[in-house]
Parts: sequence; structure tokens; C-alpha cells
Amino acid sequence: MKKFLVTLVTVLLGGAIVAGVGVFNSVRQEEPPVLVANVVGTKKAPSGEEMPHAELYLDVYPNSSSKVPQPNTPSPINNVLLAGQPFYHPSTSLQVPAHSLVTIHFRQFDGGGQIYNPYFSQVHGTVDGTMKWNGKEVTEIKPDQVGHTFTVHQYPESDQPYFFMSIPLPMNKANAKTDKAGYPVDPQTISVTFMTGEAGSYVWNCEFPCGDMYQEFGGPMQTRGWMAGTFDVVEA
Amino acid sequence: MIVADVAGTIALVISYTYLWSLNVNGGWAPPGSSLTAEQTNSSIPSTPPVASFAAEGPFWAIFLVVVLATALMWFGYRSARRGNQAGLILGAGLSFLVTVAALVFQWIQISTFPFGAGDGSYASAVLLLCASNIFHLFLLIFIGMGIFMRARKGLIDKTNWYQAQAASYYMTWVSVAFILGAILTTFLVVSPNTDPAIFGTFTQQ
Amino acid sequence: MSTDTLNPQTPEEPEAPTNRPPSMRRVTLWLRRPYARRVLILTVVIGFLLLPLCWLILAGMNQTGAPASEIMKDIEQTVFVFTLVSIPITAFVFAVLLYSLLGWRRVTGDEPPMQDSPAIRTNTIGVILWTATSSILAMFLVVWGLIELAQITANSYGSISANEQPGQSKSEIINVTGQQWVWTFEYPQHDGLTSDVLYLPLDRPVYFNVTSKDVIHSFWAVELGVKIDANPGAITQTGVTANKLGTFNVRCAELCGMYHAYMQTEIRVLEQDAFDSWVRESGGKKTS
Amino acid sequence: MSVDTTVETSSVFGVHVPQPRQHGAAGGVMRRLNFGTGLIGGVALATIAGWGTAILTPSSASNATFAPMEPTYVYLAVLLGWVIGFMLGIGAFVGPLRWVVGSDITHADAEYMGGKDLGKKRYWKYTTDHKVVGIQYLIVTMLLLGFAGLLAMLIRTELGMTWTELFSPSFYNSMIGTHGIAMILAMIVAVTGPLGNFIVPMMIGARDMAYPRLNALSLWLFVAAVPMLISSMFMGGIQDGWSVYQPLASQAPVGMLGYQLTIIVFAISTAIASVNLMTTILTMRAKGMTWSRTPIFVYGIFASSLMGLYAFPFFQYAQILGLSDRVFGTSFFNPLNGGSVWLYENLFWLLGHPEVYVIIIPSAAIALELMPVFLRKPLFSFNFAVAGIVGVVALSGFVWAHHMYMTGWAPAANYPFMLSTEMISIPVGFLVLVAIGTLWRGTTWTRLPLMAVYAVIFNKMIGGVTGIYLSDVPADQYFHGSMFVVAHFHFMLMGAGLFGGMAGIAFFFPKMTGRILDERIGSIGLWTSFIGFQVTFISMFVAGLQGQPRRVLDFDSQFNISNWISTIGAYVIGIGMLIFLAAIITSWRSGDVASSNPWGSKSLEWQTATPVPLENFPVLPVVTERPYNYGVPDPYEAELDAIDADLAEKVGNK
Repeated sequence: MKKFLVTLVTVLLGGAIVAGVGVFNSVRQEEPPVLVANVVGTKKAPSGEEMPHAELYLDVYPNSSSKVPQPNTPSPINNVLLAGQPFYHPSTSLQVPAHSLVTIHFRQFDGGGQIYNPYFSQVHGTVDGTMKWNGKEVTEIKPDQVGHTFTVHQYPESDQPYFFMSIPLPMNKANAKTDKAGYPVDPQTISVTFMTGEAGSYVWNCEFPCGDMYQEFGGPMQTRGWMAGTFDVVEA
Repeated sequence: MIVADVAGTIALVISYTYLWSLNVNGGWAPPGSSLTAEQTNSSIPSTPPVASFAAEGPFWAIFLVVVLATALMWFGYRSARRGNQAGLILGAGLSFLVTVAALVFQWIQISTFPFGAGDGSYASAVLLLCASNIFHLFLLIFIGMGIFMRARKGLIDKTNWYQAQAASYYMTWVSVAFILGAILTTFLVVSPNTDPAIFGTFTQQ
Repeated sequence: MSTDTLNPQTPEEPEAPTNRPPSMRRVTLWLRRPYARRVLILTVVIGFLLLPLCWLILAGMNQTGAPASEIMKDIEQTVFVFTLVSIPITAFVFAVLLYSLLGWRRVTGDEPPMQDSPAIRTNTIGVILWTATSSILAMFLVVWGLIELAQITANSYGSISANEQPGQSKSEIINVTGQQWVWTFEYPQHDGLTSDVLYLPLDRPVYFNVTSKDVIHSFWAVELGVKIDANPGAITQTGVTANKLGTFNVRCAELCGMYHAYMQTEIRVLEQDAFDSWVRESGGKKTS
Repeated sequence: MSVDTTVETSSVFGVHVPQPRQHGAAGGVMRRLNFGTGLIGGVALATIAGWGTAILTPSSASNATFAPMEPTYVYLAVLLGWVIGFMLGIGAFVGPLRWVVGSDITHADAEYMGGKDLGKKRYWKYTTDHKVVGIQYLIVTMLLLGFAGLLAMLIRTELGMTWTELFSPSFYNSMIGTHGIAMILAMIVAVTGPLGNFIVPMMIGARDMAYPRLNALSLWLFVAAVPMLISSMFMGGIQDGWSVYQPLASQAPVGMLGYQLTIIVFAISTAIASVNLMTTILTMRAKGMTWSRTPIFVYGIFASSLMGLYAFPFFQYAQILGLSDRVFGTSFFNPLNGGSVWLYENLFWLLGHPEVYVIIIPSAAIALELMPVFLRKPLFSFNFAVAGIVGVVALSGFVWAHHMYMTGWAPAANYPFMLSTEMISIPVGFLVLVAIGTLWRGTTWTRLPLMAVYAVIFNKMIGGVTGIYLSDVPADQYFHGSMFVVAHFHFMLMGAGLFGGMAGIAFFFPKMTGRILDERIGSIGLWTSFIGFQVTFISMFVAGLQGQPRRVLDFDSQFNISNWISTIGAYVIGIGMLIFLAAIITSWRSGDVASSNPWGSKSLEWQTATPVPLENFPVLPVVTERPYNYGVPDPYEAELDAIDADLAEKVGNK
């Protein structure tokens, strides 16, 4: 009898350890809080139809400094390991409404250079295939002047619509005027508008090599809260 | 007491397989170096390294030094078998000193290479060969010192010689390892592959 | 059943080498034994129970619309044949396992049992039979595999460089670039048209030149049965002829970093006309 | 290395060595060192090294381009400091240093290190007794298995919860990597560590291993390596799978250093253990134990050691090159500067496939070793079993590239490698034949170890058949990198390997602990995990057939059902394993006391007393007959002779 008691205790203890570690790591996962794009009105789609319109504001900073935003992530280890790396702000977990027009306004404070694949210096997946860069409409930028990209791509679900969008964020010149924190006074501003369809979950990441280690694609490039995140389209 | 033959056996086998695997490396590194030279037209930003090949002379010089050390160890071991304790001590001691000298040479060679660690795969491979040489030499110094000290204390003598024997065999192997390195760096320098793939791009259709 | 081994009347298995003349007679004697017959029957039963696996496996593989190419058809055929061939041997082993638990004598309890098992040290007929069977099966599988491999290679021209690929004017060349964590496809015959979705013309050979911009990826066109690694610093080649209209999947089959699971895209196999009009709309000129 | 130079230990080269003069005093610092001082030494040196490196490295503020490297250097220094400090603290360097200066360890000290009169304390020290080392290995392996099993449960939880991301992708990736390598390491030592060390010397009738101190060294190196692996989980983790393909690995966070150093240290440990086992088996078999009288388990361990010995350095050097790429900026695997990713794959799989057999062969040998005991009949066709093992060893070195069919490396090489890989099914088939031949007509004594053996054969059959699919290039073109592969190698490594280990533990438990493993609880645990195992991995086969790639966090909803079933099965395995663990714990603490030979086995290790005395045998045994001399003379032999005589007479009459 005692043996079976011990067995039961072992199983329960083992289960408890698994559950405990699981819950702990699940809570501790490096997910920044979700940034929701709320519908703020309507806008005319290219088809002429009025659609709900939502807006998002995102900034890209070259590195964190005490005066300005910090990357929005709960992981202390990453904050140490990735100190001084570029990141998106205020969050990398994005949520946008379905069946809407969504406009994202970027401010880009970072420098840049040559991108590996010129495909990502073109604008893909937006309304008209254009983006507004410092006020003028463009469909692509020079591959050697890319700062970062915002590339949303497929999630492995076949029962949600295919979605692909990629926007290059041009770089700031190295000699641009900077403020005390080391950020350009006039960052590159980019805004893009795109149409969402059915609800679905997607991910996005930056395709410009701006991290560390091999091919500058490690570190922040592979960490949520820095240069990669989630992109959820939800029914309003 | 058994450390010698144990370390000998293990290191023998390990280094055997290990240099064998390095052989793969050594044969492969030169193609890599020619690849780097043609890489400038890649769309990916890279700084083409300015590696030039290392002179092969020092490899052979160090190899000869190691051979000398090995020969001395064999001499010591033979003396021990004949009961000549003074010969054993002389051989082991000189062998130990020569090994230290080899280590110094090796260090000089590394510090005078015309390239650094980041200059392409040829440089990497040569540096790793040298690193393995250094590792071997450190082991030899350890073993040589042990044999020498133990010979002085009379722990190795006419009846109890197998540690010296194992050390001699091991040193013979190390010499082989050195000559392998020297051969690689002498004869397998220029890559036969003159049209390597270019990183991240497609050849023109 | 459990008294088989104790029953002295039962004719028994031969122990001696086969170089004695009546070995065939031994085999027939052996086959007359009840346990031998039962094991064989059990084998056949288990074999028949396992037989549906051949089709179940294909059902699993075809779930998303495969086979969409001749290569995939070859692969499925191979899997089918391999299953068929392995069933008898698996069934035999399982039958012996089962029968040894249920059929031959069985004791429980804490004390080591009496030593009443026959001391069979070897059985030359059995050994030779087994070795021959397994070798023949293995050889058959090897030969089958080699033939299929040759056929698949012929279908994909995997080992021929892009410049030497036959029928270059008629075939479509696609440069596949893997990059963390997006696939991009370039159509060099159409003004370097690029796309994030793989469009393929129906019934026309397509050649893939595959490479990577950073780490190793593996280009897997699931329903087409095409898989080849995308290596940085090297170009690998393969090819396929899609023979089924529809939407299929490209997945990355080699762990490539954080979003490896999301490195997927679609294959859209279109009729030639639709393909041409897609090319025109996307800005490439039609050349084929 | 031991100094009590009895004739056995020092006649390695066939030379009689007299008792040497004693140099140096007995006692000293060595006697005060134990696991605690090891820990203190390791932590202290790690702290000092890390702190020193942090100060010496240019800080991120002054040199921005250098900043990303700083954690690398600090972490490297910490890990190296840990290993060296730990080995210092536990006293591993005392022996070699005293050897160099020529003042050898005295006889009294050697006996002290052998664990004489130490009681329970000897399990916490640098003890040279092979039995103590075996038990230590057992504990460490079980801890590592538990850790990796915990990760497995978390992975399956994530894959079962298809509607949400329970963990972030980075953490998930580092879990699969760590689970993989921790399991591989644990499985490599699972049989050769505990059983190889504890049982083999007794089985061959020796007093101890050939080099007792190397035995301790290999154990404690392994112990030193494990924390590094676990620590990497907290430093960004190994996000690249257990195979850490370059160049992805050189992109990973600093946790990768933990992996690389673990492998480097572990490879040294394995090499030492292998040499030790091989020398022991070659030179220290009891009088009369010719090769044909050597038990099959000894062959298995020998084969596994041999493969480990030649395979591991490749892995080690792959990691050394990777480490040098990362730390010194060399470019062995960096294609940008002329490195080759195929080089890594080749080096890695030169280890990778022999390593699978390093795991499988000992468990297969255990299965074959156990069956005669429980069936009370000799091993069927002993020569064939040996031939099978030899065949696997011989071929294992020539099959590595079957992991690389789809890499595009030398497509023409696919043909020969396909041939060699499918050839290996023939020697493996020999082993299966021996197993079923031994089962044939045997009286089964259905105890727990035998049941585990049945499980091994069953799993091995499924694993083997699916292995044939994967060895075939056309089929592999579909299956490579899919869940099918995962299911296949779990059937081999876990289904055959781990269940074989369980069989071995259950069988040798009375000898190792002096108590009987609880039959009822153990059986419940075994069968629960067996059923869970089938559920998990057969449905994983289905997922693979449907086309789910491996190592993915999220997947198409068409794979949901098979993953849900798989997850449920995984929980069942977890429960079963915990029950088995409970059986071990309760039996160890308060099980029935075992007699010296509870299974009625005839091999040497059961002939000595339990608990085993310090030097195993009061008098070294002499072997006079072949192993597995069970069973009664076949009653049909006489009958057949009669038939033969009868026939001969008839033939003669004609």
C-alpha cells in the first residue's frame, strides 16, 4: 500500500514539476504586450468602397538609451544580452481589425546599408503597391539604402488567407543631424496602407541584417520585442 | 603511474581520428581561399580578405624539431631497456627541452603569419593546425616532464620501462601528426576549384 | 498448447547441420508440428491485419492533394512497395513474439523456473533461411530504390547544372532563394520577375536553382515530392513537372531559426494561359 | 593508474610489474576533496574567470562594434572556469600531478580512493571503485533523463495546444535543441555508463576496471559537462536543434557556447571511458574466458565503445571549429569567407550515425543477454549475434551521408550510401533472428526484465522497418526533415534504447542495490509507458506522412488531430516513466532484499555475493564452459539421431 502511495506521490510530483516549469516559462515568455490598432473611422478603398480604417504608430530605434524608449519586453536576460541593439517600439505584438484598411506610420531613427535581397527593398502587398516616404509615394527604394524592413508573412495555416506584405524603411544618412540621445532629429517617416481580409494570425520580422553574429541576423533579429513579432488580424 | 600509457593510448587514438578529420579540413581549406578572392561581385556586403599563403618552411622546421625530440625519447627508452639509466635521463631530459623549443618555434610561427583568424578559411585551417600542434606540444611537455622526473627518481628503469615505451610511441605519432600538417600546408595550397559558387547569388543564365 | 514441448509424441525440429541428406524431410517434419503451423498461421493473420497499412500510408500522404507530379507518384509507389515487402517479416517476428508469450509454456512466480527449455544452440536451416530471405529482401529494396532514384533523377535533372539542362527554351527556370524566413522566387526568363508565391505552369518541366542568403533551409514542395536544401555558398539544382492544378505548399524542412515554422508559402499551379497572364500582369515579358 | 599494482592491473602490456617503491606520503589534501569542494571550486573559479573577463573585455560603451562579443567571452570564461575549477575541486588533477613529480599515490591512498571504509560518503567522492562509479553514473543519467523528459513534456504540451503559442518560438527552439542533445547524451551513457561500469568487470571476472582512476575521471567530466548544457538554457538556449547545423549555430545566442563546451568535454569523457572499457575487456577477462565464452553483453559494450571512440572526435572537432568560428572569427563554416556548411554536416554525421548504434547496440546486447536467463535456454546462434554486432560496427562508419541525401552535397554519392545503409539491415536482421530464435519454444519466465525485452524487440522492428524507408533516397525525399524521421528515431533510440536500458536496470537492480525491483509497480510503469509510446509515435508517423516538418512550433490545422493524440500519448509515457521511477525509488529504499542470484543466472556477475565486496571476487573465477548453458538437452536430439540412424540404415540397405 505504501508503495502505491509513493508511486502516486512521484507521479503527482513529476506532473507538478512539469506543470510548474511550463507555466513559469509560459508566463515568462518574451512577448511584449499587444498593440491594438483601433478603428478610427472609414476610408475609401481603391474599389471605391468605404471601409473601416485603423491606424498604428511604430518607431524603429537603433539602440536603447536612458532618455528614450526601451524595448518593450519582459525578459531581463534578453535585456542584458541584447543591450544596444535596434528594436521596434512600442511593441512588436500587433493586432489589426479584419476587413479594414489599416495604416501604419513608421518613424525610422536608424542607419542602414545594403540589403541581401533586393526583393525586400520593394514595396509589396499594400494598396496600390506604394508607400508614402517623407510625403512622396514610392514603390521601391535603393537596395543599398535600406534601414529596416517590415515583412509580414504566412502562418502555417491553410484555412486562413494567404497574406504577404513587405515594406522597406529607408535608412538615415550617417551624417544626419542628431539629438542628444544620438537619434536623428528628422527621422524617416513612412506610412503604408493595406487592406486586411479574413481573420488570421501571421508573423512579421525585419529582413535587413541589423542584428549580431553570423550575417548580422542573430540576436535582436530573432527575438520578439526587438526586430520580430506577431501580426494578428482579428474580427472587430 | 599508468597515466603515461593511458594518456598515450587515449591521446593516440583521439589524435589519430582527430587529425584524420582535420585532413578533411586541410584538403578543403584552399578551395575556400580561392573562393574568397572571387567574392567581390556578391550582392552581400563583405570585406574580401587579403590572405596570402603561409611559408611552408617553418612547418618543416618544427616538424624536424619534433622528430629530434622523438628520437631522443626513443634513445632514452632504448637506454632504459639496456639498463643505461643515465642514457634514459639524458634522453628524456633533452627530449623535454627540445619539445619546449618546438613550442617556442611554433609560437613564433603563429605570431608571424601573414593573416589573422578572420581572413578566410585557409587561414582558419592553418591556424587550427597550429593550434593542434600546440596542444600536442603541451601534452608532450607534460609527458616528457613526467618521464624525466620519474626517470630521475628511478621509477623508470630496466624492469619498468613501459611508460617510456608508451611515451615514445606517442611521440612518434605526434611526429606523424606534424608531418601531416606540413604536407597539407606545402602541397595543398592552391585550390583546384577555380569556379566556385558565389554566396547568395545565382550564376548568370 | 502449453504441452507442446513436453509431449514426446510430437515430432521435433532438427538440431543437426544440414549436410545430412534428408534435410528436406526435416523441413516437412517440422512443418507438421502444431506450434510451427500455428506460428505460421498467426503470421499470415497478422500479415493480413497489417496489409491495410499500405493504403493507409498513401491516404495520409495524399491528404493535401498529392501526388501532383510524376516524382511524387514514384515516391508513393516506393513507399507502397516497401510497406508490402516489410509486412511478412514484421508479421513473422510479431507472431513469434505473441506465440512465445501465449503459446509456449509460461511460468510466473519469484523462483527461477526449472530448466526445461530445449537447449537449442543453433539451427542451420533456420539461419540460412533467414539470412537468405533478409538478404534477398534487402537486395530487392536496394535495387528497387536505385531504379526509382535513377528515375526521379531523370525526372528532376537534379544533377545537371542549369546551363546544360535539356529543353531549356521550353522549360521554366526558377531561382529559389531561401532567406530567414521567407522564400522568394525569381523567374530569370521573364525579366527577373520575382514573387513570394511559387507559380508553376502545368505540365511543363521546371528547374529550380536553389540557394540561401544566410543559413541552411530546405526547399520542400510537399505535394510535388521535391526537396532540396538551400545552402549558403552553393547552388543546388532540382526540377519537377507539375501535373495537377491546384494550390500546394512549400515548407522549410530544415530548422532555420526562430520563424522556421512560419517559413512557408504557396505553390499555385496554373494552366499555361493563366500562367502567362500572371507573368504579364506582374511585369515580366512572356518568352516561352 | 591505480598503484596497488596487483599483477592483474599492471600486466597490461604483458609484462609483470613488481610492486613499486612508495613515494610520497599517504593522506594529504586528496582525502578531503569531494563533490562539495568540487562545486565550490567550480563556482569560485567560474566567478573569478567571468568577472576577470568582464573587466578585461573592452566594455560596450567604449567600443560599440565589440559589444556583442562581450557576453560571449564572459560566458566562455565562466564555463571554462567551471570545468577546471570543478575538476580541481574534486581532486582530478592530484593523480597526474603526482605522477609528473614522481611521487605516486600510496597503496593506502589508492585503497581510500577505492572507497574502502568510506560508507555512503564514497558516492560523493572521486572514487575509483567501478561499482561506485556505476551507481554514480546511474544517478546522473537518471537526472539528465528526467531533465530531458521534462522538456519533452513541455514540447508536446506546446504542440498539443495548437490554438495558442504557449512558449515563444525562441524558447521552443531552444527546448527542442536541449531536449535532443540531453537525451542523446543521456542515452549514450545510459547503458555503457551504469551497466558497463558496474556489470562488465564482474561479468568478465575482473576485480576492477583496467584504469580505475580514468573511470572516475570520465564520470566526473560528464558530471561537469551537464550543468553547462543546462546553463545554456538560461543564456538564450540552443535554438538550432540537437544537430546545431552551422551556420545557424554561429548566429545563435551565447547559449551555444554551453552546447559546444559540453560536447567537447563530453567527448573527452567518452573517449576515456571507451578506452577504459575496451582495455578492460581485452586484457582482464577471467581465466578461461575465451572469446566464444564471453557473454554477448560484453561484445555489445565493446562494440559501442569502439564506435564511440572513433566517432566522437569528429563531433568534438566539429564543435571546436564552431567554437573557434564564434570566438576567434575564423571561417570554417562561414560561407561568406570561404567556409563550407557541408563540412559541418559531414563532420557531424560522421559522428551522428555511429552514435545511433552506440546507443542501440548495448540495448540490443542487453536484450540478448537477458533472454537466455528468462527463457532458460542458450542464446540462439551465438556466432550470429556476434556477426551481427561486428557487421553493424563495420558498416556504421560508411553510412553517415544518408542524413545528407537532401542537402545537395554530391548527389551521386546517394547511390553508394543508399546501398550501404540498406545493407546494414542485414546484420541488424541477424540480431533479430537471434532474438526470435532464442524465444523459439522457450519456457517464458514472464518477469519484468523479460517484458521490457519484448518491448524492445517490438519497437525495434517498427523502428527498423521505418528506417528502411528513410534509407531509401526516393522515399527520403518526402520524409526527410519531417515528423516521420522524428518518430523513427524515437522508436530506435527510445523504443529500443531506453526500454533496453530499463530492461537492464530491472535485471541488474538486485546486483547493484541488493534489492529486488518491485515487480508490480515496475510492470505497471513499463506497460503504461509502452502503450503511451506506441500512441505518441505512431501518430507522429501519421503527422510525418501528412507532411508536417519537424522542429516546428506551429503547423497547419490538418495536423492537429495527430498531434493531439501524440500529446496525450506523451503524457501517458510521462506517467509511466514516473511510475517506473517510483518503483526504482521505493525498491531501492525498502524493496525486498535480494539473494545473490535471484534470477538463477549462470554468468559470473551473479556468482559473487550481494552486496558486492570491494574487489568483486574473493578468488578470481575461472571459466570452463560457454555462456548460457541453460536448458535440458534437447529431447529430440536423441529422437533425431534415431531417425538419422534409421534413414542411414535404409540408405545403406539400398
